[in-house]
Amino acid sequence: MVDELAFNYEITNLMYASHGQPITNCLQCGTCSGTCPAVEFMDHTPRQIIGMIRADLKEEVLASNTYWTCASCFHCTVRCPADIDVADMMYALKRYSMWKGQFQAGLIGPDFSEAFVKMIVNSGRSFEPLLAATYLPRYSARDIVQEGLMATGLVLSGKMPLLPKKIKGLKKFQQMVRRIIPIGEQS
Amino acid sequence: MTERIGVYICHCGTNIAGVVDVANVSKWAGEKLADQGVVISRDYKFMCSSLGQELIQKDIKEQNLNRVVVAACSPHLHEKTFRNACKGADLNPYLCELVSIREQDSWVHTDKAAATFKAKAIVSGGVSRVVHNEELTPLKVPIHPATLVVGGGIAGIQAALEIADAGFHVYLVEREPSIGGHMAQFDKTFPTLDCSACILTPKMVDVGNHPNITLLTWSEVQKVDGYVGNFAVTIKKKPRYIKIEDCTGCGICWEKCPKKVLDTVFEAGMGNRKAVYVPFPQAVPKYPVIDDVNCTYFLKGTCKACEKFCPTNAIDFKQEAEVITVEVGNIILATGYDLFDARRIPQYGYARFANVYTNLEFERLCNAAGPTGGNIVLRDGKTVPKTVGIVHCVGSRDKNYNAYCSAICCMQGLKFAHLVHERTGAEVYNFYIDIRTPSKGYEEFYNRLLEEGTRFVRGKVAEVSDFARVPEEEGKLVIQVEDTLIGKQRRIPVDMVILSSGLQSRHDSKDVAKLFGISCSADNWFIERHPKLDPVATMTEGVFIAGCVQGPKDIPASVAQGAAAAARVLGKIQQKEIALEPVRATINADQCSGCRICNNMCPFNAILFHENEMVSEVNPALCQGCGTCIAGCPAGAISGTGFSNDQILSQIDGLLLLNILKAAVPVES
Amino acid sequence: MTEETKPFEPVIIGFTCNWCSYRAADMAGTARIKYAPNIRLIRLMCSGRLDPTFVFKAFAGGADAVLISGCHPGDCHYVEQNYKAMRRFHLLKRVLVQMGIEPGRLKLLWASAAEGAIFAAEINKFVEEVRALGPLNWAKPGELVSTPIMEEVTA
Amino acid sequence: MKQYAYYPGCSLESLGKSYHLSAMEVSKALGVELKEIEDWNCCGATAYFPVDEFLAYTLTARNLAKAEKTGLDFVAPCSACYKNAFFTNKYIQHDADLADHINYALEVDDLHVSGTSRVRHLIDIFINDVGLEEIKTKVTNPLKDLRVAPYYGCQILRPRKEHEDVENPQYFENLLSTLGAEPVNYSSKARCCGGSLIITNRKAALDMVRILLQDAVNHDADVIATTCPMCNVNLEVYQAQVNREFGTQYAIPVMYFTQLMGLSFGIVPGHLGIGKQQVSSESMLAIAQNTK
Repeated sequence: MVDELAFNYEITNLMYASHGQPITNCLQCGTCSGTCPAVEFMDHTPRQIIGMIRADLKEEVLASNTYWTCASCFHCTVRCPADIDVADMMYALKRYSMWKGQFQAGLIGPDFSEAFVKMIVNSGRSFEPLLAATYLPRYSARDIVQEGLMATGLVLSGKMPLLPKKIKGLKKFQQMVRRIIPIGEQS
Repeated sequence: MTERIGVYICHCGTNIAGVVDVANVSKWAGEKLADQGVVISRDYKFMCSSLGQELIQKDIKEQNLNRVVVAACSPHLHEKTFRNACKGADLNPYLCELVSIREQDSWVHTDKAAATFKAKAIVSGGVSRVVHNEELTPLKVPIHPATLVVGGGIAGIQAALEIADAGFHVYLVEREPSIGGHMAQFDKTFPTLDCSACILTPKMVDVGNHPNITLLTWSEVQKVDGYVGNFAVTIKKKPRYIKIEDCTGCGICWEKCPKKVLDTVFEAGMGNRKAVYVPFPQAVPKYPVIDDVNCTYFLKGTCKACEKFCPTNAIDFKQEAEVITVEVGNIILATGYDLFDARRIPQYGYARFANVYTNLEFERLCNAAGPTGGNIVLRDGKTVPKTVGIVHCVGSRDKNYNAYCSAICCMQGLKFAHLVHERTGAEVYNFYIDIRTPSKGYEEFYNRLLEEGTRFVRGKVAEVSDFARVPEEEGKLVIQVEDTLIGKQRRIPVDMVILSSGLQSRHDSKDVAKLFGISCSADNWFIERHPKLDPVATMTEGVFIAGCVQGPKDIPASVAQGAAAAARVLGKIQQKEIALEPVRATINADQCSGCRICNNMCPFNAILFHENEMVSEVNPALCQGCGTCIAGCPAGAISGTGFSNDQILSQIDGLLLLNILKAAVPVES
Repeated sequence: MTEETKPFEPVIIGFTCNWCSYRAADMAGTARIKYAPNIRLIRLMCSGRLDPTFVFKAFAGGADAVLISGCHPGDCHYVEQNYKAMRRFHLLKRVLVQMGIEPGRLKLLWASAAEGAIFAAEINKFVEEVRALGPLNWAKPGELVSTPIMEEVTA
Repeated sequence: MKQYAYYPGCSLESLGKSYHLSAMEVSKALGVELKEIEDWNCCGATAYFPVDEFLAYTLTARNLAKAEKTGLDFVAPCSACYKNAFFTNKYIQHDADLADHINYALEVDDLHVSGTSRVRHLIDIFINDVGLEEIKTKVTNPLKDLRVAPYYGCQILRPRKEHEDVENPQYFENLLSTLGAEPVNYSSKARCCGGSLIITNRKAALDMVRILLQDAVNHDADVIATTCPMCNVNLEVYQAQVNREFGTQYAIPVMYFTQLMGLSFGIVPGHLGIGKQQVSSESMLAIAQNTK
């Protein structure tokens, strides 16, 4: 029997509801990477990541930006000839890396997700302007200016309200969330 | 007489002994089943070996056994072996029972104690059952020497010629107007590149002229009655609207016919034919067919140009379908394959972009007798491609379509690459997942292609598009793929794309299988009796399969199977008569109430009702032994040899014996 | 370990036809697909041969459950006899309830010769279902009169 | 009057306001009543899954549960919300264990989900429930000569496999033709716009936007039509940045399919939230209203 602790089994387990086939079925054909619209910006192609997982190259995989560069377009998933839910595997890796607090330095993804969830838990709804605050510091001065200009533009055009909405049943909503994950205490 | 039963437990090397404690089982059987008549119980390394069989025969003689139970592999593998062994020792073979402790025990369980426990139950079931086995003698029926071959492709042609040459009659049925099948459409054949027509045509002519072959083209099998040795096959001959006795095949009719029709069958949509036509010049038989769906006369009631010009008045618009019945002893199915429909993968652009071709279209395109006279040009009919991309595994090795490998595409892709290279000097890319060249001379051909400078990109093509992101891509088809050997996504602009569409079972294979009473795999290929040891026989006696109908394969393999099936049939014919399993139902007239419930239960109409005696009776020749009537008879008047109520009921007791013995705990072993 | 702590191991009698389901079992074997050892198979020529008394006999003899298995509808080697098996299955379920046997102890499974994996998987599922039901102990007649769910598994 | 349990989603309250406005206008015109699910919460878009899968499913399940109470089909105008709802619903149906976990959490909100409601996208109910014939009767101002690039995007199509052709769907084109417009046949119609990366990987996202704009412009599209606020914002609001990044001059308007429907129904652009875009819609309007 295979060692349960093997990295690829950890990942497979993390793909809870992915009703696709396990990545052990991958035939390394490259359909996912040939399809991927964001592949140029990835350290390794999705196919290589699967290969690396199967080779238990845990550190290398976690250090790669590939899974945080996945745009969740699911094109790989629908095309995979081995019926592997590749996009869902990328989510699994994101969860794993956040759980282990181990990911490439300078990535915005992890903080963004964290912040996003915090916001939802605090208000029940998401709200673009607030989000901006959490990631702007990561940007170059130029970006910030642009972002600022755009934001004002949006506000003036009435596309963006100035204040976030909160849902009414927030209390119960938060209790509900606490039944699933510890995070999200009132802040 | 008192039962004297011998029990034999096979180790099958470690296949069984590795999991089941065989010694323990045989010891247990010898002691605990003695009261049921077990006088001797042994275990042996390989019961099926000659030594193992002699062991049984020796015991039968010395211990004068009158029943034998062998616990080994599946009865489907060795039942005959052990029954013959008993026969050799003058014990009626049907007094021997083979129970499976391999396929159904040692191979599927890991817990040794539990497996051993189960083995005991299975043996005990066999013992209780064998007690009620009766002496039986197989029914002998004569074998009709004629054979039906369905499908006039290379596999069917080969089979038909082998049998006919051996001096026996063959009915060769083909759905299309001519025999030849897919092979007739090809230009060259890999790996030797000899011309397909050159090697096929002579065989087709032989079939056409052979005194022992009745060629029934433009015909389809409608009904199959009877059983091995005595099939009655109903065949529908579709109307040709040609009096073949008068037709000389001169060709004036199709010259004069004013109606052009797109030929989607033989020319794969690449060319036209007339409404009256022969699919290709070397067609066998030479007689044309009038396609009544497109013929102007059948549509509008006027024209008859062919009739006017026919020098022998061979045209007959009144001709009607003819239904004939032939008697045959054996059947060979060689109905071939369909091509995977590339439209199902829109991202490959077939039928969206003009210059995306299927492999069959390309075969016609580069065929000297094809629509372009063998010139490899784009759809515009003149431009010679400068770069060509060949996409492997289209619809194959893909769980979204067909999970299996189509076996021929790699070599076909290499062949195409060579032809394109040779005739146009174009740059050729092969996009593959794995290159599979597992036959004689194939790897050498691959090497040759590598030397010729064909480019190979390892990666399954993601998509083909006409979207030019950079100037070099303008006006080209862009193949987007990961070059997995360098781990980069590449966009390769080409002028022509050839899709190696996979092979799949005929669209109507399920119906055909049902018609001939055989079974299909999950992918609807016909299932052979044994994947390795009996590849051309089926589970149905007297029905054989050859060529792609059994699974994707290339020409050499199809020919081999055609010949193999023929050899099997000739073997049967030589036996002159065949022994049928005596598993049959019989009605006890005294008990029969004449309620006739069983009569319409029988799918083979084997049960007839005697009006005056008011009782039903089973015709043993027609009865197939399914036993439904036995289970259905309210009076319990019907009994079935080989599977009698006594046998089954006591087998149930036997299987449960251990529990009754309150030995639900795996016996200490 | 002692009787009490040991998990209940049901005994299941399975009837298969000679052409599809028995070969599915063979296929599971040749493919070395593992499944629970609780089932013991009896080969019939056709599922249509299944006489309801076989099922009663099995229960009376101490079986905790019975599996009836044949070719897929439309694939019967004897044309259509498996449909008769299906009708008998549905009737049997009703009768069993009257006799105080949970209908869940009788299962109908279609399996083609190619479906060894599914055959094995279905057996495992069935064993767990029966394990959950516990050993067969005949309820007093009328104790279970709820009409059974007429489910039939297609492998 | 057809009724639906309407789930606007967060974006339609802020960046996607014009989608909301036009959707309401068009629904009114077509006799479709979108009853907003009371006190709905964010579906989590793509940002939950990296944190916790259960949370993601449960948050969507809360909205589904509220919809189930009404017994109406669950309708989302945003493809991301639609995809989350569709699959959460599907998994709840097929995975009893997951359903139990979720319902345990929903308990505290006195809710229960069983996956009984049908999850639909807004465009789906217009095309399949109302029907193209019916829509045609409402067209008073055919969008003659307006070359529209229908942009499906990702999540309205994928990862559904059983769905009608996910690689080359046609229903959007058919809708546009019904409005009198000329659908543009371009290969990127289902290619990802990078919406979920615009914040986390700006460089990648902008490049993906550029490719889409290029393909649409290469095919002389006058406007890109979208079915999702994420795609819309990405293609529209970030065009300026794309131009800055790549030195391009794209200025192609991006409209929601509902806005185009509205125009063809002769509804005044203002009511459809047209005119507030970052990219001027003058040119497009000129053709659409045949004032050119």
